[in-house]
Amino acid sequence: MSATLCATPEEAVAGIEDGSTVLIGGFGMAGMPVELIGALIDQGAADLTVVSNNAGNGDTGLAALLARGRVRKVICSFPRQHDSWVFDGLYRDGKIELELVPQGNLAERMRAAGAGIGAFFSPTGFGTPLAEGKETREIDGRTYVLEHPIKGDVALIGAHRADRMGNLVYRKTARNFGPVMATAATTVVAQVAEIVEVGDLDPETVVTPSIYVDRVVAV
Amino acid sequence: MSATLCATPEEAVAGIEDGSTVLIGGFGMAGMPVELIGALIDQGAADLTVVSNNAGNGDTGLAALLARGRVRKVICSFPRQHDSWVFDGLYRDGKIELELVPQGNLAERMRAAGAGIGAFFSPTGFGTPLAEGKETREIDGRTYVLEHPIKGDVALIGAHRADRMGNLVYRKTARNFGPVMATAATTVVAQVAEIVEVGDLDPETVVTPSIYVDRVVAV
Amino acid sequence: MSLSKQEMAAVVARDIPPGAFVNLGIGQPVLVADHLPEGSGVVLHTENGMLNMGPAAGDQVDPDLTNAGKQPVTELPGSSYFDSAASFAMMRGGHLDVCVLGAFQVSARGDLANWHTGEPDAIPAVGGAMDLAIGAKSVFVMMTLFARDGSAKLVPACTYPLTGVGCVDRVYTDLATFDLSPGGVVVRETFGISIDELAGRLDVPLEPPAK
Amino acid sequence: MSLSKQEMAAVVARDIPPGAFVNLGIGQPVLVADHLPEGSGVVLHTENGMLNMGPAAGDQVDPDLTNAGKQPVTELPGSSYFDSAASFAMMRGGHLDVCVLGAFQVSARGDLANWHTGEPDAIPAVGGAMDLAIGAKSVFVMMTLFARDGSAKLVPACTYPLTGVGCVDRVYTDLATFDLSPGGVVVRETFGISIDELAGRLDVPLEPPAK
Repeated sequence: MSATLCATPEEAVAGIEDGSTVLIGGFGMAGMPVELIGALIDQGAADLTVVSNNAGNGDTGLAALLARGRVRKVICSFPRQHDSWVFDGLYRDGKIELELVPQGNLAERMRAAGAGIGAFFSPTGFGTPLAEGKETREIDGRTYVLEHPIKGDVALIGAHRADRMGNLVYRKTARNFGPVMATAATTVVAQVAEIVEVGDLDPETVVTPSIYVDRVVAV
Repeated sequence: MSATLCATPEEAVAGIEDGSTVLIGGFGMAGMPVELIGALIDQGAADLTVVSNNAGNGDTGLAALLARGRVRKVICSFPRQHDSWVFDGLYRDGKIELELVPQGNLAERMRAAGAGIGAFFSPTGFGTPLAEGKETREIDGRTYVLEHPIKGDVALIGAHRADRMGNLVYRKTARNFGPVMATAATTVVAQVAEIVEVGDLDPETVVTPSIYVDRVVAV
Repeated sequence: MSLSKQEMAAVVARDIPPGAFVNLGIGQPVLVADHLPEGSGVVLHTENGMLNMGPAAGDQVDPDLTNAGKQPVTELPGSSYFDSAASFAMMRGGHLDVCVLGAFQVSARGDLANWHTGEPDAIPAVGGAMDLAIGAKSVFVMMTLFARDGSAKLVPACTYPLTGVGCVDRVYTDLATFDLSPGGVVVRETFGISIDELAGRLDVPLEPPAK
Repeated sequence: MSLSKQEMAAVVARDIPPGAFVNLGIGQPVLVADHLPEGSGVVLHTENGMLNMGPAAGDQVDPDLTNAGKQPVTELPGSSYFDSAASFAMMRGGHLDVCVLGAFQVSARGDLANWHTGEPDAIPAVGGAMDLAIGAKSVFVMMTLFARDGSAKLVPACTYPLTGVGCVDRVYTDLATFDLSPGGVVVRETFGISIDELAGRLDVPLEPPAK
């Protein structure tokens, strides 16, 4: 169904349930859906599993969500940053679970969820602690680890522009995890800088087709 | 290395060896690199395995390559068309080998080759004759077939525009197999309608980045 | 009266929700597009890499813009183009709401046979049929209920090579529409034939329409 | 004289072929960019989704344009943007010619340890290190040969948790450059130290430079 245009971030995140798996776009702050995360904090869903490349910066955005104790588990590639003190503290205190995933496997596992792939053999991580306990296989002389899809109940992503159907374009390296997360969640919510009329986006340049987008809000 | 700009299709297909696996873009005629196929016919490589969605139309292009007896095996999803008499005749006479692959598995197997995935579990084809002899697995209550990459020695594709570095954009549904084939072959040759200066393509709209393209020729 | 092809297409079109993302298979299913109501907001997908495909092209043919049957088509405002790997990821990943396919046979438990008659000298061709069969949220089949030789096409088990296993949700035919539910084959609607007569001509147990 | 960081970066830069597609890891490897000759045509990849990345941004910072270290950068003519799945497909698929990585340890057979010291209270973080380690056609490591405590970082077997197995092709250090070949560790070049002295301080057998 065509995307719903929401008037506010609050409306855009309505109905997210306790225990949900939430995919959150962004690489550092680029592409981070800051207003949607703020609305999720106000909305109150708890016991969340958050899938995101990083685990929050400073005291705002994802870090603020973690600080409220709303997140049970983080699945990410790079939690440790110079300003990741909120995550660091929770992790050291044993108050948050971490599944550390190499960045490419993180992206590809979400792609698999979106593309209907049941599992795939990745060369990344073979022979390292991050592949411990996973099935391995040698194929054509190379060694691989079997990786499974990561599917979200909700994805919160940041894009540059949407048309009123929900087609999305991104801007520079803020694109990062947005397109793949948009394919991998049951409900996909995009915040954008601008919503334009249908027909105003060149069909050759659409990065996320409207089929993947459920709710759009301009911030 | 940056793409080589070739003066002629002949130059663009130089060096293709007997016994090569050649990925050929196009869905029917849309995106079909007709001039490159013509040059390949003149170039003379034989005993080829051709991977393409269809198996040739009429008496030109891929059909002409087949008619010359240069192709040992075709890997495709849809050989039978109203004008596929060349393939039909060779197949009925036992003069060409056919590996029939569902179209989505064909695309995904080339994507796997390009993306360094060793193998993947696809739901497509499970329980059908096209999955016979293949490994299967139930994952999360759904049944899958293990599919392996298809890698080309050469890809011949048609695109709309290239810049002088080899970045490519396509046009409408002529895009089809071009982008995925460009990732899946050792040597990628693109014919385009126009070569523009570096900087003339909007970096947000590049579909095939220059890293994937080895030779470009304007036709 | 049994339904004509156009009438069958109209029955299918009526059941497609407004705003749905839909793939119409090659052949008869394409007719469904003509019966979608104005302003339905239904978005058509074509496997060769496009969403929001428009009607067949008239005099202005663009060779770079075709449907899955390689016929020239048009684009509507809000369309998008993507490559074949992305297009089939969309199909396989369960993002299409409905696909409508033709069939040689459908079994009572939803197995589909629509790509190969099994004749030894036939040139096999599968295209995107197997991906569509297992990919869409709802898989509709549209076919005559009986073949030219009088044999039923809704069968206890397919004798033709399968396209997909247990994948068909609903079967639209010229004589009746059926839901293939876990509880059995439910007749939704009949056209010029009684359920008893239908039951007599088919080899699968039929459930009456839900009240 | 042993090499400074900038001198090491210059040695690495000298060995990068003109026109190569290259990923420079976070930290010291980033310095290599400053030593690529004008007109080298080297195209830099950043894992967060860009080819032909330009130098660090000056006063004109665009928050939507960063490198893998989240620092503001610029774009060069002929650049392209793509999403993370596409970016890592490019890395994993072997399309990059060279990547240059920092390391805690490298083993004689090319195992790499660069993501985790193994200390129990360290917050683990891997990012794209494991994908880079196994993906590029040539994997170069750039590091000091000895840690601050004097222990060698080119070792018979890594004691830190691994990033990748048998993946390193060449090691650039402040004291020497090594090729990790199937035949053993070959010294390519030394800087202010003799091969004998080097051999005395390392626990791995060294082969002399090829003539």
